[in-house]
Amino acid sequence: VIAKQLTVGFAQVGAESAWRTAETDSIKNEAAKRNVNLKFSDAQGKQENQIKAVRGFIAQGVDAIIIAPVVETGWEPVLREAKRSKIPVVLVDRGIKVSDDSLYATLIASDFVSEGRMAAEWLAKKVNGKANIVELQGTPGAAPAIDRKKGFEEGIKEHPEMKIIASQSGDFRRSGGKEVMEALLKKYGNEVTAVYAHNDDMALGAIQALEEAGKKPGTDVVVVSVDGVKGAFEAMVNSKLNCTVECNPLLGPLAFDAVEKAKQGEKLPKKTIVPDKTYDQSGAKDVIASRQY
Amino acid sequence: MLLPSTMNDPLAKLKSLFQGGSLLWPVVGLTLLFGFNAVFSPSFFHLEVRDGHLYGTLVDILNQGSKVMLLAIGMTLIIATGGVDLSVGSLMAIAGAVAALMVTKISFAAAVALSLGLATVAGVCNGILIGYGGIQPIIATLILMVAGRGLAMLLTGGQIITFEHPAFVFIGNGHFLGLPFTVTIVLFVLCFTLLATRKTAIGLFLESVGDNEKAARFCGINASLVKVMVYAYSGLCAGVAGLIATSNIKAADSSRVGEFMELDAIFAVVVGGTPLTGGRFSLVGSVIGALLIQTLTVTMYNLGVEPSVAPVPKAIVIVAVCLMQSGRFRTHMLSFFGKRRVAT
Amino acid sequence: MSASVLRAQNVVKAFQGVKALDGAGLDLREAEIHALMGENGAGKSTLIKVLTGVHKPDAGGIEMAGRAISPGSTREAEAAGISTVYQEVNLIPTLSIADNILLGRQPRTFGLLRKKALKKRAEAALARLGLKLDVGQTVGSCSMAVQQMVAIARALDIQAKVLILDEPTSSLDEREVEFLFGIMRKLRDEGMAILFVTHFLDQVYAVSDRITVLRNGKLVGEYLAADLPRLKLIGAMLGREFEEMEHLKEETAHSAPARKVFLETVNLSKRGLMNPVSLSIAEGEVLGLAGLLGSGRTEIAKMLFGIAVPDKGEIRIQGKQATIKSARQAVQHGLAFCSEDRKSEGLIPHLSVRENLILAMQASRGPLRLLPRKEQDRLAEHYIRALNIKTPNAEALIQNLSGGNQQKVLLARWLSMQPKLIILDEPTRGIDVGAKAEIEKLVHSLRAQGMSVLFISSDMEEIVRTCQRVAVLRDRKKIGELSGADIQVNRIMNVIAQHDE
Amino acid sequence: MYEGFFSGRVVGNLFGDNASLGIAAVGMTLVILSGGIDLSVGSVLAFSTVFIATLVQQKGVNPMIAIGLALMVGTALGAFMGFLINRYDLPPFLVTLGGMFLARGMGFVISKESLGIENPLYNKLTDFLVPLGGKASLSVPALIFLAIFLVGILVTHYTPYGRNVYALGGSEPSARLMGVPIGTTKVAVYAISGFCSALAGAVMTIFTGSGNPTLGVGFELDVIASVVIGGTLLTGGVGSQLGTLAGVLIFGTINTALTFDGRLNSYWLRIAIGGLLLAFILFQRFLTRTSALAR
Ligand SMILES: Nc1ncnc2c1ncn2[C@@H]1O[C@H](COP(=O)(O)OP(=O)(O)OP(=O)(O)O)[C@@H](O)[C@H]1O
Ligand SMILES: Nc1ncnc2c1ncn2[C@@H]1O[C@H](COP(=O)(O)OP(=O)(O)OP(=O)(O)O)[C@@H](O)[C@H]1O
Ligand SMILES: [Mg+2]
Ligand SMILES: [Mg+2]
Repeated sequence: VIAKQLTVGFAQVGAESAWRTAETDSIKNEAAKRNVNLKFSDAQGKQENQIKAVRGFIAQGVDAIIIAPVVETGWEPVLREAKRSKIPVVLVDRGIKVSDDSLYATLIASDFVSEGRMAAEWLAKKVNGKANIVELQGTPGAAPAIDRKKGFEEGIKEHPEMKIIASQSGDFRRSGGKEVMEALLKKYGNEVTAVYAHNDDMALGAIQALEEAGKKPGTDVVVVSVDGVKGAFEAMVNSKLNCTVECNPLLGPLAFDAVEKAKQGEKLPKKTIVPDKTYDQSGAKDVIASRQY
Repeated sequence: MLLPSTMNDPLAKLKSLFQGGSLLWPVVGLTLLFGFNAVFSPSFFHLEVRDGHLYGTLVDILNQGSKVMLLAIGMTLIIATGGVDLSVGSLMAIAGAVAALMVTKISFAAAVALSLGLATVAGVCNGILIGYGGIQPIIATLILMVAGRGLAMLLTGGQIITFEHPAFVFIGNGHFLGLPFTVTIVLFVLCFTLLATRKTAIGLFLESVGDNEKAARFCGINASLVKVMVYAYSGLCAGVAGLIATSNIKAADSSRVGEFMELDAIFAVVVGGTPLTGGRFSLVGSVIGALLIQTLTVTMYNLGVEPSVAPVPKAIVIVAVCLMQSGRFRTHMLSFFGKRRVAT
Repeated sequence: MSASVLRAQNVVKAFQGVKALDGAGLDLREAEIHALMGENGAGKSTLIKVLTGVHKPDAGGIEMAGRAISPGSTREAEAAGISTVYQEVNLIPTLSIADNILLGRQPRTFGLLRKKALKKRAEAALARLGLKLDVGQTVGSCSMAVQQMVAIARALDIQAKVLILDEPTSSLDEREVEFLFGIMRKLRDEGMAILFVTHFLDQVYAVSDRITVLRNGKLVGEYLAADLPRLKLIGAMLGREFEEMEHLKEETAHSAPARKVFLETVNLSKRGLMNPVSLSIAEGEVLGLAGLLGSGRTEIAKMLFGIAVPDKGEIRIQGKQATIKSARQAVQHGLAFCSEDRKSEGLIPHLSVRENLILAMQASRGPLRLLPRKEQDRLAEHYIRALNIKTPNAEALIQNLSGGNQQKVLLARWLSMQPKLIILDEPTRGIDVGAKAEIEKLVHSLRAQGMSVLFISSDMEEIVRTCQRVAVLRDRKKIGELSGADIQVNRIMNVIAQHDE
Repeated sequence: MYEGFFSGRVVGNLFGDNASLGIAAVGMTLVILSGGIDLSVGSVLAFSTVFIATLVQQKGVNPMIAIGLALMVGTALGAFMGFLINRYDLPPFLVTLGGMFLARGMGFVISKESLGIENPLYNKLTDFLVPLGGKASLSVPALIFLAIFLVGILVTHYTPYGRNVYALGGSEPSARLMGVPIGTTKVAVYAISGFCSALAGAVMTIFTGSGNPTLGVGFELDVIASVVIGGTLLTGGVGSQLGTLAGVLIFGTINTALTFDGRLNSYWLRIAIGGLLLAFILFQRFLTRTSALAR
C-alpha cells in the first residue's frame, strides 16, 4: 500500500529566540525528510493565536497536530475539539495542565524544574555550597521562568549558605540581562559571587555587564544558565560562562516518531522527557563544532 | 488698561511658572524619585571613577535611557504634528540587523550610513502614507511595526548576530569625556534638534500643523511635506537608537530589540508636557520623561521589587506624576489644605 | 416698568491676573430686547459666560428673578431658563445639523432616539428661521452663515425665559437678519427677555429697547435706545469722540483710473460648487463680491486660493495663465486669503499672537529662513498698535483674545504679507466700529500702494464704502456688475431682486 | 489551497475566535469616539481571567458570580480612570497606561501562574454550540460577541448618550457650552470600556478554560487597530460600531487567513500581515476618496 502523504499542523509560539528558531527548524527539516506536508503557524507569542491556529488545523482536517504550547493552561476546550475530530495531538517542549490526559497523545519535553535543579546542583558543587547569587528571571509568568526558578530554589535549599541576594527579570533578552546585571552590580558590588540566568541570552548579557564592571566572569563570578545555545558554548570556551544546562530544541525526530506511531494507533507513553545535560567549560570545545543553533 | 500689572512681580512669575510650566513637573517627579532612592538605596548616588570614566547607577540611567531618549526626541516632533509613530521599535531592529550584518562586509561608515539610511527611508514611507495618503498615523505606522519586525528577522534568519567590530562596539559601550558615548550621541541629537526646530521656523511649522492643520495649510505651509520630514526624522532617531541597542550588547537581537519601546517613548513625550493632540512641544521635557522611566525601572531593580508585581508601583508613579502636572489637581489640593488650615 | 429677570452687579473676573471684567453689570428685564455694547475686548462675551455658568466670577452677584443664582455650568444655566448662542459658533462640526440643534433634548421612546421625529423637529426649528436645509449633513461642511443659523435655531428650540445672542448676525445677510429680528420681536412680545450683542449700530437701533455699554470691563451705563444718539453711543463705547467713515467713499469714487489687470478668471467653475464665472481685478482696485447667503462668494475665494480646485476655466495672473492647486501655490503667486471661518481656518489656538501674526509671512519665506525675532516683535507691536488689538502682550495665546481681537490678528497676518492681491472674506466679522474704520483705512492705503483687494462682506454698507467695482452673485452665478457711482445699497439689492423674476 | 477556509465552520470560528477582540473593540470604539484612548484593555482582560480562575478554582465560587464580580471590578477600574481623566483633566494616554500597569501587576499578585478552570458549568459553556445549519455553528463567545455588538450599536447610535459621546469627541469645548454632561459621559465611556475588557476576559476564560496573568500583552494595539481600520478617527467624533465590526473581522481574517496558509515562516508571516493591512487600508482610502468625489 502506498501510504498517503501525512499533513501535520505545527502550532509554534513564535520566533522570539534562537532556541525557538532551532526548534522550528528541527521540526521543519524532519517533516521534509519524512515527506510530511507541514502546516506551520507562528502565534507571535500569543496563546489566543495559537488556539486559533489549532482550531484552523482542525477545520482543515489535518492528520495530526504538534503544539509547542505557549502556556500550560487553557488548552482543554480546543483539545477536546481535536479529540472529537480524532486528530492526535503531540505536545513538544513543555507540558500542559489538563484534567483528562487522553486529550493529547504524548508530550515530548524537557523538564524545566529539573533544569533549574541541575543548574543549582552544578553551582553548589562549583562554589562548595557557598554563594551570593543574582538570579536573572525570564519573562514574568512564563512557564520556563517559573519552573527554572522553582527548580533552582529547590536545588539550593540544602545549602544554607547559598543565597539568592537579588532576583530580577531580564525578560529572556540579552539586553535585559545586561541592564539588570549592571544595575545590581552597582547595588551589591563585590558581594555577588554567582549569577544564575534562566536562559543563555541573559547570561551572555550579564557577562558583558560583569566585564564592564571590571570583573572576570567565569572566575570572579560564577555564571550558570540554561538552554545551551551556540553562543553559550563560545562563552564557555572563552571561560566566561561556567556552565549551561542544555534544553534540547531538536525535537523534530522524536515528535514525528510520535506522530507516526499515534497514526498507526500505537499506544504512546504520556510523557517522554528529553534528558537534559549539563555542559561546562571542560566539554564545551568538543560540542561547539556540532552546535547548529 | 488690561496690562498685566503682575508681570514684574517675581512672586507672580514664580506662580505663573507653577501654573503653566510644562518642564517643572516632570523635573519635580524625577527629583522626588531621586529623593526616594536616596533614602531607600544608598548606592544610588554613588559615583566613582573607574578606568578613567564615571561609574555608577546614575551613569547607567543615562546610558540605558539613551535609547528611549532618542526615540522620544523623534517622537516629540511627530506628536507635535498630531501624529504618533508605533514603528520605532521595529526600525531599531532593522537598523541593528543591517549594521551587524554589514559591518564585517563593508566599511564601518558605510554600514552605519546604510542602516541609518534604511531607517530614514522607512520613516519616509510612513510619512508619505500619512502626509500624502491621508492614512491615520496609528495605522500607517502599525503596518511598519509588524512588517518591519518581520523584515529584520528575515535579515538575520531569526538568529542573534554577534560581532566584535571595535568601532561599532564603541557606539554603545565606549566612553567620551568620562561619560558613556551614548550620552554624547543623545546630547548631540538633542542640541541639533533643538537648534533645527528653534533657530529655524520648523518648530513653528510643526506646532501650527499639529494645532490646526487646515489653518496652517491656508497660511501656505506644506503640511504633507512637514509630516514626511518628521516621520523621516523619527526613523533616523530610531535607527540611531537601534545602533546603540545593538552595539550595547554586541549583538543584533532582531526579534526582541526595541519591543514595546514605542510605548515608553510616547509616555516620555506625554509626561514631558507635549499633549498627544499636537501643538506645543518640549524636547527637553521628553528627554526628562525618558529619564523618568529609566529611573523608575532602575528603582524597581534596586528595591528588589518582585518583577511580576513591579507594574503596580510603576502605575502609581505614572498616575502621581500625571496628577502633579494637573493644574486642577494642585488647586484642589491647595484648597483642601487651605480649608484645613482655616479649620484648625 | 417691567420686572427684572436677570441681573448682574459689580462682576469681576480676571484671567491670570488680567481683569476682563472689573465692575460690570447688567439689568435684563422681562419683555425687552437689550443690546450689550462695547468695543472689542470690552468684556461682553466674558460677562455672558459669567451669566451662563461658563466662568465663575471672582466677585459680584447674579440674580435671576430676584433670587441669587450661581450656575456652575451651561447645563445649570439652561435648566434655570437661560438659552445662549455664544460668539464663536459652538457646534459639533462632526455631528449632523439635526443632532446639533437637538443635542440633549432629542425626542425619545424608552430612552432610544426617534430619528424621524428628530429630523422633523430640526427641520421645523430651521423653518422658523426661513431655512430649508438637509438636516442630515454635518455641520462642519456648512458655511459660516448656516452654522450661525443652526446655533440660533438650537437656542430658539430651548424653552427659555432668557435668550442671549452673542453676535448672532456677524455673518448673516440682511434678509436673514430681518428674519431673526422678526422672531426676536415676536418672542419679546411673548414676554421673553433677550440680550443681544452686535457691532452693527443700525441693528441695535432696529431692534433694541435698551442698551448697556461696557468699556474695559466696567459698566459705563444703561440707556433707553430711543434716548441715545448714535454718536453718543459710540462715544460711550470708545470713551472718546469718533469721526464717521463717510468721507472714505468720496476718496474711493475719485481714485479709479484704468489700471493694469492683475488677476482675471475665465469661466472658472467647479461642478456642484460654482457656475462659470469671469472676473477681473486690476492692480490697486477693490473688487467687492455682493450676494446673499450661499450665493457662492466664499467659493470664488476658495477657488482662487487653490483650496477648492476648479475643474473648468482658468485663472490668469498678470496676463499669464496660473495653476493654483494649493494654498501654497496661491501664496507664491502673491495671493492672500483671510477666511470667514476664523476658528477652523484661521486660528492656531495654542500659539501666541506674535506667532499667529507672522505665520503666513514665515511660510512664504520657507522653513529655514526664520524671520529674526526682533523683526517678529516689531511686526507684532506695530499691528497691535495699528489695529488696536487688545492683548496683554504679543506672547499671549491667541485663543485667550476676544473674538474681534482674534479677527484683527488674522487680518494683520495677511496685511503684513504685503500681497499683490488680498482676498478678504467677511474681514470685519465681529469687529467694533472703531477698528472697522481703521481696517477700512488700512485697506485704502494698501490699495493706494497698488495692492488689489477682493472684498467679500454681508454688510452692504461696507461694500459700498470700500469697493470700486462690485460683482453681484446669486445662486452661484455672477448676475451683474456695478461700478463707480452705481455702487449703492439699493442698486445692489435691485440687481439681486431683478434676477428673481 | 485554502480548502475549508470559507466553510461555514470557519465563518463561525471567525466570530468565536475574535470574540474577545470584538467585545473589547465595542468599548474602545466609544472611548475613541469620545476623543480618548484606553491602553488598559489587554491588562484588564488578563486580570479578569486570573481573577475568575482563582475565584472559581481556588475559592470554589460559582462561575457566574465570579464573572459578575470580575465585570464589576473591570467597570470600577474603568470608572476610576475616567474619574481621574475628567476630574483632573489628565491625558487619557497616561492614565490608562497607569491602569494598564496596575491591572497587569494585580493579575500577577493574584496568581503568578496560569490557572486551569475545571468546572462542569465551564465545560458546558465551552462546548455549547448553536447550530446554524451545515457544519456552521456559533459558540458561546461568538454569541456574547454578537450580543455585545448589538447593544453597542444601540447605545452608540440610538441613545442620547451615544450622541453625547460623539459630541464630546467632535469638540469638547463646544460640547461643554452646549450643555453636554461632560463628566458623566467621560466617566461612563471608560467604565464601559472597562466592562467590555473584563467581559472580553471572561470570554477568554470560556475560550481557553483558564486564567493567565500574561495574556493580552499588546492586545490594546490590536483593539485600537481594529477600531481604526473600521474607519473611526482617532481624533474622535467620527466612526461607527458597524465599522468596528468590519475592522475586527478584517483584522481577524488577515490573521486567520495567513495562519491557515501554513506555509509562511515566522518572518514572512509578519511581512505578509503588514502587506495585507497596507493593501486593505489603501483600498479603503481609495473607496472613500471616490465616494467623496461622487458626492
Ligand atoms: N480665557 C481667557 N483667558 C485670558 N484672557 C481672556 C480669556 N477670555 C477672555 N479674555 C480677555 O478678556 C477680555 C474681554 O474679552 P471678551 O471676549 O469678553 O470681549 P468682547 O467684549 O466679547 O469682545 P469682542 O467684541 O471682540 O467679542 C479680552 O481682553 C480677552 O483677552
Ligand atoms: N440661506 C441659505 N439657505 C439654504 N442654503 C444655504 C443658505 N446659505 C448657505 N447655504 C448653503 O451653504 C453652503 C455654503 O454656502 P457658501 O458659504 O458657499 O456661500 P457664500 O455665498 O460664500 O456664503 P456667505 O455669504 O456665507 O459667504 C451651500 O451649499 C449653500 O447651499
Ligand atoms: Mg465677544
Ligand atoms: Mg461665505
